[in-house]
Amino acid sequence: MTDTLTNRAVPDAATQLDIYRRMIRIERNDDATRTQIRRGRITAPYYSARGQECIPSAISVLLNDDDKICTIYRGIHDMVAKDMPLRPLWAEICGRVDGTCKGKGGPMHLTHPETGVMVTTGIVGSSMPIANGFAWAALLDGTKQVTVAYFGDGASNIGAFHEALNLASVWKLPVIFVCQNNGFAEHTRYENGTSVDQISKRAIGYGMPGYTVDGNDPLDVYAHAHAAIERARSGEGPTLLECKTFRFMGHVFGDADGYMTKEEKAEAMADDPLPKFRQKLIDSGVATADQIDEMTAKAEAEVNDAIEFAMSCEYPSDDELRRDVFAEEIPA
Amino acid sequence: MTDTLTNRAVPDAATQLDIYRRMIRIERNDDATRTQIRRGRITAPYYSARGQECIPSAISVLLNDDDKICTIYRGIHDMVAKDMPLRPLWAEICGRVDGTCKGKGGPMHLTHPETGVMVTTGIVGSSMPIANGFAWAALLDGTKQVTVAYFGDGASNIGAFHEALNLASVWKLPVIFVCQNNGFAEHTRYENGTSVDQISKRAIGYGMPGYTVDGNDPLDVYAHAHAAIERARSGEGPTLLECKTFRFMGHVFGDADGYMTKEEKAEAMADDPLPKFRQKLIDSGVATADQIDEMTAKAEAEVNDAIEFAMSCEYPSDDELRRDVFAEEIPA
Amino acid sequence: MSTETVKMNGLQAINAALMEAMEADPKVLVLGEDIADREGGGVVGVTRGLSTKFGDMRVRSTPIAEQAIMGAAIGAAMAGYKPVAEIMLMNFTTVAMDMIVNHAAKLRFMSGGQSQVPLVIRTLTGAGNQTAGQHADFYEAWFCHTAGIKVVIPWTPADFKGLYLSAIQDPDPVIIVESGKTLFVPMDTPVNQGPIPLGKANVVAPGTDITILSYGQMMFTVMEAVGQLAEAGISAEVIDLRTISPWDKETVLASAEKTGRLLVVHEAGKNFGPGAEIAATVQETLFGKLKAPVGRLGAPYCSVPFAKKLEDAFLVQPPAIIAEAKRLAAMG
Amino acid sequence: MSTETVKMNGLQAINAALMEAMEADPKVLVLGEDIADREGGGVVGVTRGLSTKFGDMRVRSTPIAEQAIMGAAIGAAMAGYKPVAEIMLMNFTTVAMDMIVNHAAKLRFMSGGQSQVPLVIRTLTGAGNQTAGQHADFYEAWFCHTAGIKVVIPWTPADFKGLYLSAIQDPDPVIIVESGKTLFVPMDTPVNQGPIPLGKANVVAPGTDITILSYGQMMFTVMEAVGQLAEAGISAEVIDLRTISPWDKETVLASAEKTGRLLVVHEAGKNFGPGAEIAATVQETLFGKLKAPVGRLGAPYCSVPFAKKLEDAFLVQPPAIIAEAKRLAAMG
Ligand SMILES: Cc1ncc(C[n+]2csc(CCOP(=O)(O)OP(=O)(O)O)c2C)c(N)n1
Ligand SMILES: Cc1ncc(C[n+]2csc(CCOP(=O)(O)OP(=O)(O)O)c2C)c(N)n1
Ligand SMILES: [Mg+2]
Ligand SMILES: [Mg+2]
Repeated sequence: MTDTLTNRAVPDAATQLDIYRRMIRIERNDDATRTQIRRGRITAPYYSARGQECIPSAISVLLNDDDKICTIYRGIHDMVAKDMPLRPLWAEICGRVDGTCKGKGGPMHLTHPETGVMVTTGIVGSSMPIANGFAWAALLDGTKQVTVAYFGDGASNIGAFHEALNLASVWKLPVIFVCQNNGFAEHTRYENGTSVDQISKRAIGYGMPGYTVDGNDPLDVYAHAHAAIERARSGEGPTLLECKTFRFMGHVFGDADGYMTKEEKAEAMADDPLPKFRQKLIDSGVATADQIDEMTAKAEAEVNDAIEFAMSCEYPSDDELRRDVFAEEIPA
Repeated sequence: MTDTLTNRAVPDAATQLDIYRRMIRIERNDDATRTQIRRGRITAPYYSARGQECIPSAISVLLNDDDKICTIYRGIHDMVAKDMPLRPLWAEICGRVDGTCKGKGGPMHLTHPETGVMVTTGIVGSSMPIANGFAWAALLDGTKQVTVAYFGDGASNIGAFHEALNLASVWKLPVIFVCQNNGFAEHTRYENGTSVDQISKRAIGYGMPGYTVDGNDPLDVYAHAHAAIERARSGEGPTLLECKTFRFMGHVFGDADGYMTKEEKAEAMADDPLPKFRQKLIDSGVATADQIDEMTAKAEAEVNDAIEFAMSCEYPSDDELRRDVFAEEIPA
Repeated sequence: MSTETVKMNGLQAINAALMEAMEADPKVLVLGEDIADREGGGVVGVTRGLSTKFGDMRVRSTPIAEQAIMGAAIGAAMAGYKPVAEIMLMNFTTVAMDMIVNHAAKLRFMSGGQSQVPLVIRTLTGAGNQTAGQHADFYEAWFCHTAGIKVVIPWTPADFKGLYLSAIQDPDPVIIVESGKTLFVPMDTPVNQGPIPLGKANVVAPGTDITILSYGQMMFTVMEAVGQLAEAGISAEVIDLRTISPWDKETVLASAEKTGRLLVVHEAGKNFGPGAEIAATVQETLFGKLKAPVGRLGAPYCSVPFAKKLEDAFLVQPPAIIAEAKRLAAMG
Repeated sequence: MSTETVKMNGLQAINAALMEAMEADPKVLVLGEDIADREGGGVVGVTRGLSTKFGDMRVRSTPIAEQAIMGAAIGAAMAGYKPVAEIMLMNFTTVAMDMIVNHAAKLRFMSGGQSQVPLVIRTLTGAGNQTAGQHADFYEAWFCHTAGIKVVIPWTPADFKGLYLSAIQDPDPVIIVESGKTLFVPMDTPVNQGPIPLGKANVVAPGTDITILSYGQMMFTVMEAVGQLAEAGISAEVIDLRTISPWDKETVLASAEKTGRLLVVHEAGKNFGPGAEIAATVQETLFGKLKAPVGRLGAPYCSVPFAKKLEDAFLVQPPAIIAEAKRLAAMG
């Protein structure tokens, strides 16, 4: 009942490598974040997307800097895939004034307009209605820009999802609604919160195409994202992509995982998109193991540089509480 | 793509007559309301349901007094179909202390628990989430009670619709979601606000049956309502019924109707469910014209009695502002 | 600029402001339910003519979906547009509070100044038309308490024109409340009314014995009371606050210090209402300098009732103002 | 009743209250996201053990759908149950405001007393954990301003137990705010703690020079400050308000009259915050009897910032309380 793609775009070798580059950059960044938290150098709540790297990576190779994303608390992978620079990202999650949000937003609320990271929301479902506004603006501007709204499977049960998809369809907005279905909403299993077996079927209710995609397979995500982005750029309107995946680190860093079985988790982790895609790239001759290791080392170096940078930055001054409330500073 | 009913229940002669009785009671009551407003004897905004009589009538013959309805500002037909007594109804819309809500609610917010009229809301979409609560209570009580949530086509685009239908399906609640699709939301044409050609298709996204029904055909409404109510009573969960109809009097009494063509309106009014069903009852020998006229006269007499009663009632005392805020009266 | 005036009402003044703003600045957009001419130019006609003149892309009717409306406005604002979004009635802001409070008001701050959200929310409210408990509330106190959004409640058509022109060009979100009567009562209005700065109160009548502060449609009631107070020999200085947040402390404090007495009157509930902030600030700043405590009049602690008689008792009426002003004037 | 005490924290106290209430009254229900044991008994474990003991029908985890949660609670309450609905964090009340404000708080009044809505909303909030702008707000002022709902913000575990027991049996809607630290700090608590009436403040320390009023986790800060004030020779009478609406005017006025000075401290924003109502009432009732104006301390006019340093500056800290108390104590 969900739609099936007939014309599947295939990424060329360079693009495949670029997808992997983004994936490993996300993975290295995530790993480092967890390490820094464990060491007590970062004190904020952290929602790891380990396991979901493939989704925004295979999408972002199809996006330009001026294409926009609206994402959620579990969204740093989406930003890194969009090639947001890591120094301001790290300075932000360390609460420093050189952070992209001057330390006011933190890891749940990063913004970086230069790379199209427009909104990161902590409210389930709220990325979608706002994404529509950017898409409306693109139509008014007469550009071919698209906006990607990322959200989780649990978010597909909240009112904002419904209102946003309906409006986007009626207005034929260039938006791609990307549901990263990791099977859980906090501790709630998919089927205990969601009344339909595939979220993509909800697209029927909005007269838009809906696809269920293997979110751990870069080629599958790429093919469907390609179709959705083409559709959006050509003025035909929105698409709903449901990308099935898993979060390896539970809901929030430190989470007990008691709400799933060991077997279930082990099985999901066996489908880790990173080693799988690495092997595929090597097997298909797209890259050698050395090339990939080099890529990995480069990502790691970039992350380490960003951490060093962040830790050397100043904390924001208390005056910041009076700035950015309005354009005009609030008098002391 | 929307569901098709295989096993169609057919109302017997007495039930058909009972449907008509409810329809004519609604129609006479609506006509009288508009007359009283025109004469300046009622001063409130009034949302006539003239043209939509068939829907709640064919449903209500299947309901017991302890089955519940949650309805909306355009909902007096739903109450009258549920056999709410007219005296407290009229006293309420006239703002008198003998009104069912002591004159505090008015025509948009009638409540009459004895006949199952539980909530009448002025907020688009809000009948649905609350209906779920009554249905949950019925499951806890172990009764076979069902709850009907009435709402409009425009309301199917708001978040509350989505959240309520999803929850009802996950919890397998005995609710029937009845969309009275009259083709307009205030001045907005169906297709300018709604992204799918049939609202019933949205049921797919909630894993529940969805039917599009001729809302002006009592037998069609009855058959589908019968299936939905059976399903609910037997613990299988909710159903979405989309009943297509038309509102003859515009959005609110006095409305200019400039947003539709004369032809369109004339065509819709030619499908008036009342004379059509009347003729059918006579043609099929269920009733004679005389019997029906008598029924009509009886309805009219009941309405007139209620008006007389209401006009003779007292206005509420100002102390009422301190009562019913909490169970305990607010001190003066 | 000419000082020529014409009689116009608030509705016409807002329409003129929107026309001028859209004409002068192609970035100005208008959206909301039924606001385009295809739908009659708004339920009371405030936006009439705009879509015909500026096209369907800049003036867009929406589905009934306030989260989607506000989301689209926020995204478009962040992309460089200046949307004027209608939430038909103030009670319906309750379904869009997340978008307004967690997003529109906060994104500038949370992004460290990277995001700008220059939007205007238009909304209508006010008791007096027997629309009962869900269509007439004043909730400005909620928005005044929310950092990052300005709150404007004009009284005269000239103020509507001038404050709208400023609000639309303001770099931050502004909510403007249109209160019932203020849309329909014609007053002399400068033909070339230009922008009026936000945050400035208007001393509409000088006086010596007491300062009476109000705003919106309650100003009509206050003016009536003030006339009668004058006859009773009490000279009231009348302040129309116009912008409720950030409010004009300077003007209010100067006047209260001068007269030695202050009475705040609003239609919103008295308990935890906007008047509490004004009273709390004034008692602190002018401690020991006032001849009487700061008086407050507002709605009683209950929902807006339906029956005309109760609605009249619910609203602050001239006799209550007169009595309270006399009581305060007799002190000190 | 035994006066034996044990050390427990707020979390344990609430859990005990829910256990007792569910045990004693089969009408008590619990619902919310992740609240059943299958999902770990709530994200911080407040509801742990309830579903195992009372079954999945009385203790129901929900989809992420706060309108649906509140709707189900309202309907069940009207049908005779006593639901305790969790809105995980106070910022998420923004997506359920229609249900809370237009329905839960108003239906008794609007129905002329026919509808009873005896529900409890549990919600958590508070700065201090670097959760930034969308997870830590105190919006109790909104609910205090809304007629028909009671607002409770306990500090001690004993009060949590006692106030929960009362709130659950209260015939009207009550929102109880659990503020971060109050859940986790163990305190001596009577083993048999019974119900504590709503609407009564607690004078936790007698004093002579100034009254300091607060509630929730801010009480920890106040107690710290009061200790230091004592050392500086200033004797503060400390009031834990506990119920913010309706608040205990009698106790507060008596204390303020006795000490001649009042300082209100809360974590909510100062502007248009709950303290404004208290200050406005006290200045009026005790006009001429106070030695100093009523002082208020609350959050500055901005969103909750992420960086620890800014969060510390955002929160009212002991030095600010001490300074303000000294300033006021020096007057009169
Ligand atoms: C409106 C709202 N309700 C509840 C929450 C608390 N919450 C944060 S994340 C989350 C689960 C979301 O699950 P899903 O959408 O599947 O995304 P995931 O975390 O799995 O990526 C919940 C319930 C919230 N942030 N916003
Ligand atoms: C949340 C909300 N938004 C807007 C409105 C204003 N409004 C009242 S009725 C209505 C149209 C509803 O259309 P539909 O659901 O089709 O019902 P109908 O009036 O046609 O029976 C609107 C927009 C409202 N009452 N509530
Ligand atoms: Mg998930
Ligand atoms: Mg309709």
